[in-house]
Amino acid sequence: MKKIFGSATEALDGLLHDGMFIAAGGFGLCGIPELLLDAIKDAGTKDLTFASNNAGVDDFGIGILLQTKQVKKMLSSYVGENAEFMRQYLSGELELEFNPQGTLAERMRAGGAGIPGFYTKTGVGTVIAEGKEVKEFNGQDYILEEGIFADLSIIKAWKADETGNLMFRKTARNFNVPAAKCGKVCVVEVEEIVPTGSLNPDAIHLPGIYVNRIIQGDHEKRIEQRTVREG
Amino acid sequence: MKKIFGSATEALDGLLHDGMFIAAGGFGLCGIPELLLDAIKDAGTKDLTFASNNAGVDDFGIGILLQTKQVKKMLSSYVGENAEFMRQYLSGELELEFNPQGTLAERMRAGGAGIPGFYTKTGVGTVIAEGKEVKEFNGQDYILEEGIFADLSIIKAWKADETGNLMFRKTARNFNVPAAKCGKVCVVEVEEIVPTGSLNPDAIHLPGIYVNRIIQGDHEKRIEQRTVREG
Amino acid sequence: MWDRNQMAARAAQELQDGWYVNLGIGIPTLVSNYIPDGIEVTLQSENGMLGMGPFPTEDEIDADLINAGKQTITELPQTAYFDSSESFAMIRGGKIAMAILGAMEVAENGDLANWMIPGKLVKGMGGAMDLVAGVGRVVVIMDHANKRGESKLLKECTLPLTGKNVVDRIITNLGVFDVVEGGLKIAEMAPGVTRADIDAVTEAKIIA
Amino acid sequence: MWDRNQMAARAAQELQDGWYVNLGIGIPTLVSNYIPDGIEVTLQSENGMLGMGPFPTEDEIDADLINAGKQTITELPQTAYFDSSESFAMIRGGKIAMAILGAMEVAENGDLANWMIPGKLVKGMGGAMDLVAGVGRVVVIMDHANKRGESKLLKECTLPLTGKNVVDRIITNLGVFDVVEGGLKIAEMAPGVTRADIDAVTEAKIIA
Repeated sequence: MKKIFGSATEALDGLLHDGMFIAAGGFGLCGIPELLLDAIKDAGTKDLTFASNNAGVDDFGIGILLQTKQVKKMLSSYVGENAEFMRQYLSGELELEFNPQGTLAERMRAGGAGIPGFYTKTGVGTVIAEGKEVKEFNGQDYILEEGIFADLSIIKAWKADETGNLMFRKTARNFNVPAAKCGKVCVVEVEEIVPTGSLNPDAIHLPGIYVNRIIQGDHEKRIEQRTVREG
Repeated sequence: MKKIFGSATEALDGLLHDGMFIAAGGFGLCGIPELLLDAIKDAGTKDLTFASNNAGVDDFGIGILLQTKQVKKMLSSYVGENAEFMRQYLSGELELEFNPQGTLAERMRAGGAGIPGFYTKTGVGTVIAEGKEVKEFNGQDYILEEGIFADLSIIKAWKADETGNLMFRKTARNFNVPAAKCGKVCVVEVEEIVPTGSLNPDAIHLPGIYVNRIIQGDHEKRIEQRTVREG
Repeated sequence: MWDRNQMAARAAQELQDGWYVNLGIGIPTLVSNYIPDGIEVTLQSENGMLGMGPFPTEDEIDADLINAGKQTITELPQTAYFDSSESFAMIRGGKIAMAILGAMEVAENGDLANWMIPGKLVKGMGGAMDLVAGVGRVVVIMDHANKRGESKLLKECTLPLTGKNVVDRIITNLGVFDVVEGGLKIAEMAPGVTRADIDAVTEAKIIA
Repeated sequence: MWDRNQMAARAAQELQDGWYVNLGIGIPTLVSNYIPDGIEVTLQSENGMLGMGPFPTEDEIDADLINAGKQTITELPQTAYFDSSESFAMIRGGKIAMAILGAMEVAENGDLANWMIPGKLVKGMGGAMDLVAGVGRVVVIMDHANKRGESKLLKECTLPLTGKNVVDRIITNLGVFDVVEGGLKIAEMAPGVTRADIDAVTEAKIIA
């Protein structure tokens, strides 16, 4: 069973359809599946719903799919860096469902773990709780949040072996792990594919069972806020 | 804030009380907190409730606390290797709450993550579902399982740095990670304490935030079923 | 009639290339000896590993490396380790394509009983309830009848259930049976076995 | 009256040895400059790290190493990385001893509003709702009054809430206030500030 594909377009072949639900990894512009997003832009798939913590910036990340109006709805926790997003949202062209960041991460992890619902204190007494079931445990109120089950997961990792075992690097791990778990199919772009057996089996961040297709490519890895101290 | 203690007894000082609820790591005899269990035996703490996948064997693991009748109740998935356990259970001296293994692991993880309840398909239509709330998601029945919140976690790891970042080795990781997360206080025994900065920050299995006290010691690491092939 | 090894070999034909599979204790363990050439299958051990290898040599024995039956085992080049909550997250999340398990009883609606005999020694369900509830496909390997010659394929299970409507296929010493609407459908009969042989030891409704 | 840095320095006095702490964007970030000697505090960045270090030098900049404000940062010897579900599991599980956050409004019952102004640009709550619901103690740093001189310590919040009854202590340019039964209790007044100064710009009920 060969998991390695030659390009992002090949890796997505047969997986895209209009109106689909995609879970994407990344935090801000850090660790985003930039090559796969480009390929989805090229494919022209429409009416997409994305579960992704952020929406990229105008010309990078999910932002490029907003420019082409391929996105119908976003499930995100923070979309502050994207002017086109705001324009489409305020004009009613784009639906937005805010999820607290931890709720979004846990909903993805839950979906991947076969958990259709879980209770959390996050959002109790706020607009997030509106329309959600409230249940008391030990005298405290919790709200029911539902697992996310996506059609497709697209993520970015650092290294993969040929069986899809993945390692991430530093804070680029972020939403890539929970996003990978909640899709029916998971496609991964990595900086390097290494021979099976060369990763330490105690240091795998995401086992290959979660990974269906892999591509290797060059990443821009754009930095959003370049902050430095005096050297 | 010094986390390193000189012995298991010192590390447990002030943490033990009769009737308390302890979550313990390990699977079978693999990766069990053997030194801490010995120290609890020496302390003579009584009426203990343990959440632990197994109950050890008669003279190792939690079994040693069954011999001394320090255990009131077990939450476990499999207790087949322990004759004294069976004797006490069948005579009504010991309470037993069977949890499917994945439910037990997820209940510990949930407790550690502030999740008081989650829905699962495991056990639907079986004795496990008796008395539990059933809820339908997408036309299928799920049962509500509750997070485990223990007074104390006792676990065994391979290496710790001085701030409590932990690494486990091979299948000895098992329940040690979820058990560590669900206790108010977590005490860890390790084979080796290494200087802070010598573990790869991308390869930490359990960050030090979960670890309150650490001891280093010699482990018997008994093997339950020594199976070999011809060399 | 198939013997234990032939049943395991037949079960191995169920495997598909690229699958991640969990094998139960007993006859299911033997399935790993019969994985067809050209098929790559990764075995999960629910105590926290993917890529379970064979038993170790004396030199290779490692107390930190056991399977879900608590036996010493080895790792493979593709092995990955993880904790129990992660292990069951992948089981319960449907990432394991198939579990091959032993059973005491299977009912014609796919109910499975394989963990408890009331009044006898109770050992616990371990990971069996999670597996049958979560994996993509559940295949049972068991003798068609018990030692007293009574059918283990029943109209309804008499023992406490491991899962309701969970079994997809049953491989016995007499043949292969699929759980379908209305009963068990014969997918294959072992060499020398006739429909009459099956009817003679089967309580469950058989559909030809 | 305290300025921004003095407020941050005062907030740093809240820290205790061995604590794991999350600092919000804005003034709270400055708190890390004032951690008292002899106190070891580990900073969490909710995008997936414990042990956040200072900004990098030009040479050290790494696109894979940012904080929750998307700024480039560095790691420390005790750093550990993890994914977002693990990061919020520890936040929501109460493992973070304290969060120090900015705010738009705080009510006398501890309600907090710091994520949204209806009709204005909506950016999202990020991790703020998780933090206030999950961490051991919530300390707010903010100016006592807004630019129009109106109190930000209110009887009831007017903006959409981030959390209900979640704030433990408020540090403003005028002093330190604890959320207690019945209102806000003055724990400390900034140098030169009188009770009358506070009453003049406070809508919330103040208890001496």
